[in-house]
Amino acid sequence: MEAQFPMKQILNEDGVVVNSEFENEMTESLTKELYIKMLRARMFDRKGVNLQRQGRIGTYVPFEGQEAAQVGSSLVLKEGDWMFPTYRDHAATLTYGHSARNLFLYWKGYPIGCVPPEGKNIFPPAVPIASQLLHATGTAWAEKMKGTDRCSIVYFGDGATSEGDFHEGLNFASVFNAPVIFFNQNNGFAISVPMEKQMKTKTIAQKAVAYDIPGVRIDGNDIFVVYFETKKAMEHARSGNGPTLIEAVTYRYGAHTTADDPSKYRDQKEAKRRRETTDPLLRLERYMANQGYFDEAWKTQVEEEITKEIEQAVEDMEAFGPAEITDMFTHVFHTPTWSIQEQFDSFQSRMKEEV
Amino acid sequence: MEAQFPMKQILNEDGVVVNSEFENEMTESLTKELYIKMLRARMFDRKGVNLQRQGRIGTYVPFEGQEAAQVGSSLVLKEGDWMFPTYRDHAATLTYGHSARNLFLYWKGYPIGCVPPEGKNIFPPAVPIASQLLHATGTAWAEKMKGTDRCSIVYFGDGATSEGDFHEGLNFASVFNAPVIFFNQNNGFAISVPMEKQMKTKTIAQKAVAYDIPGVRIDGNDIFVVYFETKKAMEHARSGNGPTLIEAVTYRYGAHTTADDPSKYRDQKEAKRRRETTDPLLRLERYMANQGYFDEAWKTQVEEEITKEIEQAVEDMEAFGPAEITDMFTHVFHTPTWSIQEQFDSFQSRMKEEV
Amino acid sequence: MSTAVRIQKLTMVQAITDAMATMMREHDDVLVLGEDVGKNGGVFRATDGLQAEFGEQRVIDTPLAESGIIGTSIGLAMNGFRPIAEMQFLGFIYPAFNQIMTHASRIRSRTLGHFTVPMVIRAPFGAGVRAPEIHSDSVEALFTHMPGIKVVVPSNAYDAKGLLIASIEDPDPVLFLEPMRCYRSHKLEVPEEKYKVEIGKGARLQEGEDISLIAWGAMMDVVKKAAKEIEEAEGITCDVLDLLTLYPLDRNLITESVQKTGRAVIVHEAPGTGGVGNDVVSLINDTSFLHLRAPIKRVTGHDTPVPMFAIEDHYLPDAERVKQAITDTVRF
Amino acid sequence: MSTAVRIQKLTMVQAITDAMATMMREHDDVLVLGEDVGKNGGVFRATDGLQAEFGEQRVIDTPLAESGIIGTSIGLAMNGFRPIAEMQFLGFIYPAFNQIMTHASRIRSRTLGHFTVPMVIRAPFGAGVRAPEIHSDSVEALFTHMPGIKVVVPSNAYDAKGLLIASIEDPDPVLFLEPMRCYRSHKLEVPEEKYKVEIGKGARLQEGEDISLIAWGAMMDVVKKAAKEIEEAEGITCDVLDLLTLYPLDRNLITESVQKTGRAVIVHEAPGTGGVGNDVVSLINDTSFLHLRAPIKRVTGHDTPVPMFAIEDHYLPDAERVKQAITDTVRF
Ligand SMILES: Cc1ncc(C[n+]2csc(CCOP(=O)(O)OP(=O)(O)O)c2C)c(N)n1
Ligand SMILES: Cc1ncc(C[n+]2csc(CCOP(=O)(O)OP(=O)(O)O)c2C)c(N)n1
Ligand SMILES: [Mg+2]
Ligand SMILES: [Mg+2]
Repeated sequence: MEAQFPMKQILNEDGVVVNSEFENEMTESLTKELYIKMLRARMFDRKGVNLQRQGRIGTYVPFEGQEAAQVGSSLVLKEGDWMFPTYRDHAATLTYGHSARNLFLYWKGYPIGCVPPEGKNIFPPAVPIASQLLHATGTAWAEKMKGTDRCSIVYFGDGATSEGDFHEGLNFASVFNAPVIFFNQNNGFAISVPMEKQMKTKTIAQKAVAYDIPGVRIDGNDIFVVYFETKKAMEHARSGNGPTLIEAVTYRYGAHTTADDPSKYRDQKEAKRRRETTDPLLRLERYMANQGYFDEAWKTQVEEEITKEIEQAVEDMEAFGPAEITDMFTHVFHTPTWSIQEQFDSFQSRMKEEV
Repeated sequence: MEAQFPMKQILNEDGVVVNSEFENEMTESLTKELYIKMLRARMFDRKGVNLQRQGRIGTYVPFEGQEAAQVGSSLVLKEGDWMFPTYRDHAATLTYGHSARNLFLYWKGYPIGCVPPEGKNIFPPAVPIASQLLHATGTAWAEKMKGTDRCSIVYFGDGATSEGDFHEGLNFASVFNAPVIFFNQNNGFAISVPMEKQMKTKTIAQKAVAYDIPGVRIDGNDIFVVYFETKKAMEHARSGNGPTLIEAVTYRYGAHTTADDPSKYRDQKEAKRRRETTDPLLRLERYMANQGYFDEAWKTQVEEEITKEIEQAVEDMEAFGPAEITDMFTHVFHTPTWSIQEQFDSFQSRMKEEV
Repeated sequence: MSTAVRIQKLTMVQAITDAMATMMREHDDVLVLGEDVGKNGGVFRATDGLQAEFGEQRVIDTPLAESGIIGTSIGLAMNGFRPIAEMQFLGFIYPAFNQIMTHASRIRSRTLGHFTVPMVIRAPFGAGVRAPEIHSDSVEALFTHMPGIKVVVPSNAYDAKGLLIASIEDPDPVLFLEPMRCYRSHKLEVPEEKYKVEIGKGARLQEGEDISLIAWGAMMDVVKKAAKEIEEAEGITCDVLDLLTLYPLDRNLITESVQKTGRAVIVHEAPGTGGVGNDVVSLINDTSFLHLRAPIKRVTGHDTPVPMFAIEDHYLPDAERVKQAITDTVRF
Repeated sequence: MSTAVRIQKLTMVQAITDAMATMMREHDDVLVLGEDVGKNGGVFRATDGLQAEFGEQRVIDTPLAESGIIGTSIGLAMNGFRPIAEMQFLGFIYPAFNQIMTHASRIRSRTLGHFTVPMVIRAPFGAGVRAPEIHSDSVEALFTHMPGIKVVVPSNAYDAKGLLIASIEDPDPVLFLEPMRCYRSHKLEVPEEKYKVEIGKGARLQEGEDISLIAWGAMMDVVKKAAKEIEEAEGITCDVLDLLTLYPLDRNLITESVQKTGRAVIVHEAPGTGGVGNDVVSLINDTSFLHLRAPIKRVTGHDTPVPMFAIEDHYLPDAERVKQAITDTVRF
């Protein structure tokens, strides 16, 4: 089956174009945008890890190494499309317009961290693995019934493919021809469990056969192939042709979360090796250099701007003040039931006493 | 994909051998055994429907039309193998040695109806659809760990393929290389829902691709192809090569259960047509006639023996007396908890008062 | 101003169909989906005729997958629709437990109201109709313990229509439980118009002075029979309450009744341990301790699975057990 | 005859590892399986070292699928093994709900003992460790209401080892809940040998006369703190009970205590509605009505999802709330 689902690439590791299908669209401005968004994501991620180390936020889930997969796929969304991320997909949510402040607040354990900017259909990270695939199918199906050309994109990992909801999500989407992109980031591990223990198949893309929908396997560290293949799948979906399963093969350099120690279950030398070879940013830099428009000064300037933006987000996070405790009570139902109201009241009178 | 998973046949509708792979093994004695077991199953089934009509048992689930699939597949099991049927698989359980009396008692709502004969590893019908696939995987995996060559067979319908447990069952079996046969009876309907609304794929066999295991599509009304393909899959499993998904394409002539009215959702003329063309017993009769050893007198004699056996089972069912009420309390735990014991005691004292 | 209210005599299952049809006529965003709800009209005929009237786009046969039904309904509900998802039996809701527990019931609170899930989950439930195993489970307590979802249980046609309409209009998820034993046991006068029975309000079916009988769903018939017989036999009069909503409980109704009678018997089918009856005991303990003249009695199913149907009658509370509890309590 | 009992000082999570290792050494049929339980030794290190000692055949990393883990464990248990299945967090048990509810807990009774399911499901649970959403759910009541499974919750290392060994030896399924807050909060002396803490028996941690404090798991520290402070401040003495088993409850222990003190406060993290606290209230009502001098108080989590961790401390019962309940009850 590997032969039937070969890993598509546009750029090889050296940043050389090995597939010219989209060469016309690989403009300097698009390339730079992709690069900037990846750099921004990486810098956000490193900041997240740092904030955790400094105790300014709680456990954080890093994604370094997966920037191309997330940025390339989310950049093709249009206004009104629906995004269903996991806990590891801040590069995607950030690129699609989530608030960096709120993302940091999420990892600080603030309820507001789950709230996307007004008008942005970004779901909070689905904590139970694979459960979000069904929501993406449902919202996409709703768009289809409304007659719009909006679609949903849902992110999930290699581990998530083992859950029943993965199967039910793909089956419902295929039966109802829902415009949804099932975007799998196959980073080779579900916490400590390698792909070989998760499934016998060598590819995830081939699972599309079980639903008679297109399955595409791509190099998830090649931002061009991610961008153009996701775009193709979205156009396919928007024109009423239903869902696509995309397997983006990638790797996380770091720990599963800041509470995890990857050296327990894998050789971290591999991460080092990949940073030097298959890294998505490095690869695009090489391509840009080959094209003659990579420029260290430009990069430095971009970095400065991003640094400013992220520092501002951190400042905003910290200026937010204490988390709103009453959020616990006020949004369980549209109108609190008597038992919640009573608990809320007695909470408030305790608070008053404490003052 | 249909082309990649063609429906295998040995006998065509006219009872003519169209595939000679197993011709050597298609002996008269095997043929007659298969025929007798199918006839027995069919007569059992008709008795079940009648008993329900007469109010002597409760709702019954008929399987007429699916005899070849169930008899052919269960006849290849060996002593000690594990069988996980649905509510529709009495032909399989009966063939594998379940007690006809207990099967009738099951539909009479008697707890004893769930109990297989001593030494027979037959699970009671798994009521929640697809949940039994995991048990079959677990028991098979256990056999593998013990180092035996026993395997599990699990029955499920086309509708069952939509449940998450279908997916998890096949994935676990493939990852752990468990000796289990996933025997799907695709009878085209899940109650009223036709296969086209259940899935987009035209075959169920192709879902095996998602687990990198063999998927085989067979004519489920052709007892020879069922028998030999299941046997092959079992030998594959017993020799340590893991699970197989078999899709046996068949049809139920009657209602989903005796409480169902199929004319609500499909044209019953189709059932009539199939009785005359693709019927598993008729087909084997034609083959036997072609071979020169089908004989009405022999059939009558066989029928008489089966009638006797089934009448005996009915008699035994009715001689069983009232269901044992105390079963409700005594087997929840090995040793009843105090709350169950207390409820049991007060039940018993109420019973005494009533006397 | 008043127009004559047109009345029809309906069974409970007909009233449920009628409630859905009423709401679907009024609101394009109301959908029905589940297994066999389309052409077949549901295994109990609860959706009979709906697909013929509203089409395959609005009355949808889904694949056989409960998590899929609830999970996609959540997506539909978040994106402008009001799905009514049918679980063929409450005993088959378990595969959807994760979707209900971690999503349907939490999305509003997780997103501080940014996304909401206005959906109804309908499910036939309860023993006593000679259904096979698992089909007869009575697990309302699993859902009353789940923050973010309401749980309602009508016991007759009138309440069923009004409560289902209120559930569909509710901005939050509602689990609408349908006691199978009540589906066709009585016909009642039901207005053809739209009307609502408020979620969170129980009903006093009968006034009495000596003891409060508290129950819901299929147990109402059992309780009413016991109340009648005990009054005839012993002159004990019962205040009979049909709770109708199990979360949030009608605290005022229960409190007022128990403070009047000083005694209570609670009746439910589910196992006693972990049953909603315990919540009612706690509520009475919290509100009416000094009014109690005897311990509260619970008459419940056993701490056992509902057994095979040949013996299920011995699992279910019956009028005899209820009467015994009443006399024990009154004579305490 | 007596040999000196060797003693080690262990945290609760170490005692849990020790219990599994002890049983795996003694019995070849004991297996450990779950997500990340192998090389990684579990996300809390509860299975640390087990794969190194017992090999990949007995300590098994499974695919990420809870229904799959429980469903295949059922098959293993029916066919000669004693699986210990780990749910990474109790909040992720929901996808396996169907397998537990309709199979693990019912197979013995469905088959009249022909097939049995001697398995243990281990699950870390509870709030207060700054875990992300869903990870902190405290849903013991969903399982105490499920006929056919026992539910146990140790609060310290000694009980953890003994209860886990008893659970593995139990012929029926046991849900073994591990309060995350207790994993490393104390070290206790734990015998190196095999020993059992009997399922169904609670423990009196402290004798007192004025009121019974009833709790389990991570709430024991809260309750003990409240008991100490209230005795110092007001001279009220508390009978402190750690229930240890939530089904079946230790009725004798509770009854004896409440009949002595005449008052009770029950403390748990789960939402009050539907919580196990209500069962305890009912039990006291059933056994000790005439002994009660005040209504029983429950101090519980709110009827809300456990919130994000920045505010979770305001969800959890704390010593202040418990003390308030004690004084309210004593002064009633
Ligand atoms: C239903 C469920 N089970 C277990 C977990 C615990 N858990 C969190 S992340 C994770 C691994 C996920 O792996 P994968 O899907 O490959 O995504 P990745 O973390 O690699 O991005 C697990 C087991 C969970 N969140 N939900
Ligand atoms: C989890 C679950 N959901 C729903 C049902 C109700 N139900 C019983 S049989 C059935 C249809 C099954 O169809 P299929 O798998 O094709 O098997 P068949 O009945 O055709 O043999 C349904 C929906 C059930 N038993 N379990
Ligand atoms: Mg992964
Ligand atoms: Mg079928």
